[in-house]
Amino acid sequence: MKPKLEVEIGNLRLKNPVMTASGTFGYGREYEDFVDLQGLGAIIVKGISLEPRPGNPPPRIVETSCGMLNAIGLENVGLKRFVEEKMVVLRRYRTSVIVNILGDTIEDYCHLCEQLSDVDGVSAIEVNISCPNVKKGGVAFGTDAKMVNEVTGAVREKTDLPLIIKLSPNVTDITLMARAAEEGGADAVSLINTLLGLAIDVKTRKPKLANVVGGLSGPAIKPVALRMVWQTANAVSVPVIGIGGIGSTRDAIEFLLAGASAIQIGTANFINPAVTGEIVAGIHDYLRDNDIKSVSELVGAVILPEG
Amino acid sequence: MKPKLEVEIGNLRLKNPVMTASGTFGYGREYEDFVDLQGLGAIIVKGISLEPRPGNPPPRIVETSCGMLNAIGLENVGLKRFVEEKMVVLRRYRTSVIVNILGDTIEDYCHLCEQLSDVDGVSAIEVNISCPNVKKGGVAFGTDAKMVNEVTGAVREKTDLPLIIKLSPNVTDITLMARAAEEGGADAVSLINTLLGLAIDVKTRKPKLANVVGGLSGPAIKPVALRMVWQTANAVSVPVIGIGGIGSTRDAIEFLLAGASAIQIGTANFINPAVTGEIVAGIHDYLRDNDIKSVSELVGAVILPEG
Amino acid sequence: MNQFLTKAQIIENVEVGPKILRLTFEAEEIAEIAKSGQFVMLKTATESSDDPILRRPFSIHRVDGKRVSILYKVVGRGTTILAKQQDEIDLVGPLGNGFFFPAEGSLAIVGGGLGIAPLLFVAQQALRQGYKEKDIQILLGARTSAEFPVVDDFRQMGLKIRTATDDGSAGHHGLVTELMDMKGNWTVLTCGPAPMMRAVAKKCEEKNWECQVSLESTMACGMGACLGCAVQGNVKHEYKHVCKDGPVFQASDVCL
Amino acid sequence: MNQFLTKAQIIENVEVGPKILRLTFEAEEIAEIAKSGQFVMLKTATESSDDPILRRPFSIHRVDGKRVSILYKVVGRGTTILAKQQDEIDLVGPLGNGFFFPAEGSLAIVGGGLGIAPLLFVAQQALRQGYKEKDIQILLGARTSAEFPVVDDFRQMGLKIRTATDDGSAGHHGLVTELMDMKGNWTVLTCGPAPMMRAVAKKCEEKNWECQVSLESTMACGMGACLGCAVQGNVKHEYKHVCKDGPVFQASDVCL
Ligand SMILES: Cc1cc2nc3c(=O)[nH]c(=O)nc-3n(C[C@H](O)[C@H](O)[C@H](O)COP(=O)(O)OP(=O)(O)OC[C@H]3O[C@@H](n4cnc5c(N)ncnc54)[C@H](O)[C@@H]3O)c2cc1C
Ligand SMILES: Cc1cc2nc3c(=O)[nH]c(=O)nc-3n(C[C@H](O)[C@H](O)[C@H](O)COP(=O)(O)OP(=O)(O)OC[C@H]3O[C@@H](n4cnc5c(N)ncnc54)[C@H](O)[C@@H]3O)c2cc1C
Ligand SMILES: Cc1cc2nc3c(=O)[nH]c(=O)nc-3n(C[C@H](O)[C@H](O)[C@H](O)COP(=O)(O)O)c2cc1C
Ligand SMILES: Cc1cc2nc3c(=O)[nH]c(=O)nc-3n(C[C@H](O)[C@H](O)[C@H](O)COP(=O)(O)O)c2cc1C
Ligand code: FES
Ligand code: FES
Repeated sequence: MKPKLEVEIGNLRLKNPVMTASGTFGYGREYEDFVDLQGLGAIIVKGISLEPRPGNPPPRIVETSCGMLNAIGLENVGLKRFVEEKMVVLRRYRTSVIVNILGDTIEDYCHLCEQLSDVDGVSAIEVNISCPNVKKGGVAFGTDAKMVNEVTGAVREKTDLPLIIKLSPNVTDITLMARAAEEGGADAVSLINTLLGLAIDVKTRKPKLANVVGGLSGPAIKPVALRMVWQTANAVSVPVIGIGGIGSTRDAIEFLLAGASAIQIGTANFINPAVTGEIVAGIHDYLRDNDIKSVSELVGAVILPEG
Repeated sequence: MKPKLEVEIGNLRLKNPVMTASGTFGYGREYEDFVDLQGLGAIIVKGISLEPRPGNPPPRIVETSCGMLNAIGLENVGLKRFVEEKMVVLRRYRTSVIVNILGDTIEDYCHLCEQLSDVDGVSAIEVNISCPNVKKGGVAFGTDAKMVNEVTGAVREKTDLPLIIKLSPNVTDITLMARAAEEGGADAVSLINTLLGLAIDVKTRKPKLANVVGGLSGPAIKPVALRMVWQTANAVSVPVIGIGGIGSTRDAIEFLLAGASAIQIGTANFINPAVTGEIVAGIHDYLRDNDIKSVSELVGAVILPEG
Repeated sequence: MNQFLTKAQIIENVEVGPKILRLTFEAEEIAEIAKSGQFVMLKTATESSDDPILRRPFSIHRVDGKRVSILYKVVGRGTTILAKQQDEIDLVGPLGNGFFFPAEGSLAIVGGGLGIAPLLFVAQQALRQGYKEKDIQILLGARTSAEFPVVDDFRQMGLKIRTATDDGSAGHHGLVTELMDMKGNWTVLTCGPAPMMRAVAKKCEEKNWECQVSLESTMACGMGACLGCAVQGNVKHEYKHVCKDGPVFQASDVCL
Repeated sequence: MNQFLTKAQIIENVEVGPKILRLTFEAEEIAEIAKSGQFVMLKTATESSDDPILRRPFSIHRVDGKRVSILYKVVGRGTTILAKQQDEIDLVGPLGNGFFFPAEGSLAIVGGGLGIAPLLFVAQQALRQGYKEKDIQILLGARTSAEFPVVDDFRQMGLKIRTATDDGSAGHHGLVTELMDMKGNWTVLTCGPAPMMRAVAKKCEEKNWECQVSLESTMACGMGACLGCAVQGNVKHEYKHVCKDGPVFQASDVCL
């Protein structure tokens, strides 16, 4: 009997729990030659803003031990071109498309949600709240529970699409942020975004990134991400989407066991452009070999020691 | 001309900026076959509590990508045996000995400071505030600025020894914790302690650590540690001691450039038991080759882009 | 399909100069469609190790039948490990746009240091596309004679070569740009250190020759997904992506 | 000095059984002072890679002149990389306490599966210390005959060997403990899977023979600094550290 891979994130049904992490899979097309895009649970596209953004000056990326720092600066084509060009291509793949959005103000987020709600082929919206709130002196929306609640509540009113709030890990207690999002009306939370990091070139004495600091991703952050996913899954009742250093079927299963209803694959796409498809197949085989009927049976199934 | 390696942490003079991170170098003796202990800036010993602690059940450690998780559970011989046995040996090495302390309550920390102040050969005290405060429902002292300030102020009254507060990285804004320690009377802050992480065995479905979660250390965390050290050095006027993933001379120089007045080497001791001595020599050679007169010229000398 | 992910059999991985190696592997699909100026991304981490994590980009140096070669210098972590590989190599390619050959006219191929790497394949392809030897001029610059690892390979193709070295140990004592004194109209294809390419582009502007430059930048994905490989375009705050818009650009389109 | 950090020349690293290899390297200082039951920690990450980060512990399998060997099974990341090493190996050792030989009496060396690894060195050392062949009894258990890689090495030493396999494909069809039927007073030195050692210890208790067990535990430092290698002692909440208090323990001192 074929195991069931379908998962539900709120009222969003996915073929399987494997999605692509925003900013690491372009707008899908880039990976056509390596992955059967139609076989993915969902494609989450590079973060979109109201207006196009040029991004940061180079260097934008630097390798670290088992990870990388990036300071792309949220370069993107902007809402208009995304809808007119990218979505046209994305619709062809007959795969759920989740649009990741970013803004400087709550109003930005609201406009984006409003306008994306009417776009054919958009299955859900993921809100990147790791961006600085320009009206609040640039503190990231995602590091203050009150702001998380406000943003979520505001965008919730603007769209009926499934709403995923993407949480920042650079906080003392991520469960407070998750609850704030849940209370604000989020259908799900996804975590983690990158950890803030720095690297310095000892020859030039300059930071290795033009932007000085950048976001750490890759296998290096997996243990931190898994811990936060586990804590969050135990703190909220909405589905949790696990992200952070996932590069193999085993990694994916770890996140499911920790309580993630689905997972996203980011940096691993750069190491192995076929990895997303391989993990979809790997999860299928794992379920079959351990005769587990549905992937949902794995979610949160970690066995904790007594007492 | 021989470059000057001496550094000052408050009124504590060290031969050089290289110290051993608590819990990774035992009580010094363990490494005598590999390192000229007398040549180190300081030996920071395994965290000491008032009473001996057995520590956590095994497994206590698990390897992760470019890092490791540990949940030793603060096993230690307790103050009495430390003073009567370990200090006797440590005094022989004619190296600064810094005692790392831990407690369940502010009172514990105070007693430890009081009693260590009279112990011959103790050069300074490093306070590990990443421990849970049992009277405050187990939240770590180090994750709340008010508690950080209280602990620091309380221990400050009990000792005239140089006081180093060791900060936890599991916070939204580590500079707030550093300021709270500074205002409390700390002579220096050291950071980072480990990042909280989790790993799950997909075969058994159990956490790989008996304690479920553990502390992440090693090269994997270096970018996060370096960023926090840089932020903190710009936020406080007391010396900052850099810790986190340092395994080479280049790593050490990065931390100095970011603003650390001295550094600690932890997990790298497990990979290369001779690493501390090699980095002392490496810093000397780097200064000589770039004819820099004193290591202090490197501290905070990172060159940031204009604007 | 125009990009492939494969584990290719290594034919040879040998030193051909100071810390300079040529790696040749069998990769038929890539050999069939590769254009000169395109590159491949190699995984350098050994199996069951996650570090170094990122693939490393290398220009296609030559294509002979099913065989593809790269020419690389050992400069750091990845290339150190790469220099030890002998059985198989995990790679993605061909990536990037490649050089554009004009319908007719003459080609000046100008290389500096290891910039020579993609240029041998440029010469191979030009000849295969019917360019006459006389219509191709090779100009190579280096710090010293030791740094001309594969010059003979050009000679064996029967091409005119002129070299320049900073120390005069081989060919003209001076800069390679000083050799760009040909008459007539040339399309210049160049690869090398930034200052050298800047000089070449300037010379072309004076002579009003088309100039194509092959750029480098740190890369993560190599296929236009991460936006990490940005370089400054010719207007402020406008960036090009080396892996997708390039690595070959019209000199006038980028800020060298 | 009684512990060394060295890069040792690899003499051989060959397969001697299913996924079982013997690695022999030259390490004079270690060879001179090593005691049977002690172990070494090998770095498996390749140069200029940070992963896998931790060293891996392996028992000393045999010592011949300046040469030291380990016998290991490929089970994961580190051993997969180790199996490819051919030139040199970065190691620390000798570490741990080692087996204690009684002043007189007879030695029963009882191994299960790859627990055989440290026991060959035990036999070597017993003979070198003047034990007579007749006073040494080797008892080896395995799942099947294929898993007796180095039994002949024991035979070549002129030692009495009795084997047992779960599937009866070699020697006694059953458990190795069923071979512990010797008369008289024996000191039992054992290494193998936990259940097997538990059974051996129980048998010894019945016969009231001394029983020394060699334990495993995940390790970081291997020298008593990290306190990571704890195992449960014989009283609750009392832990022993395998790398320093062990790896050899009196069976009665630990909770098997
Ligand atoms: C499109 C493209 C084509 C290339 N073709 C070739 C080629 O044909 N032959 C060749 O030898 N190299 C080529 N390079 C450069 C090559 O990718 C780097 O030398 C290599 O990635 C270094 O890897 P490493 O791990 O050894 O060095 P690292 O450990 O990553 O870095 C060590 C040192 O090398 C420098 N370095 C790192 N990346 C680059 C880079 N992209 N360019 C220049 N220096 C770098 C770093 O600044 C550092 O100082 C190309 C680069 C690009 C982008
Ligand atoms: C004191 C001591 C002596 C040892 N002597 C030998 C020896 O002589 N020969 C030998 O083959 N092995 C020996 N081991 C076990 C050996 O250290 C492990 O098999 C090795 O570390 C696995 O490394 P890996 O990276 O290949 O596996 P990993 O990738 O680290 O793990 C892969 C699998 O191996 C298992 N594993 C990991 N560590 C151990 C361990 N310490 N014991 C058992 N299973 C483990 C894991 O649970 C996992 O399932 C010894 C261990 C200790 C503590
Ligand atoms: C190059 C790069 C670009 C990214 N861009 C975005 C983005 O635009 N929006 C967003 O929410 N997250 C972005 N991320 C974060 C990833 O989606 C993901 O949360 C993070 O990388 C952790 O997952 P990983 O370890 O699997 O990469 C980006 C990450 C990388 C490496
Ligand atoms: C096994 C182990 C035990 C540790 N024990 C302590 C401790 O007792 N007290 C303390 O303040 N920090 C302890 N630490 C944290 C280290 O001192 C250091 O802050 C951390 O490991 C980061 O540095 P690193 O990446 O160089 O290891 C321990 C770390 C490890 C790996
Ligand atoms: S390297 Fe990723 S876009 Fe160019
Ligand atoms: S492995 Fe570190 S104390 Fe045993």
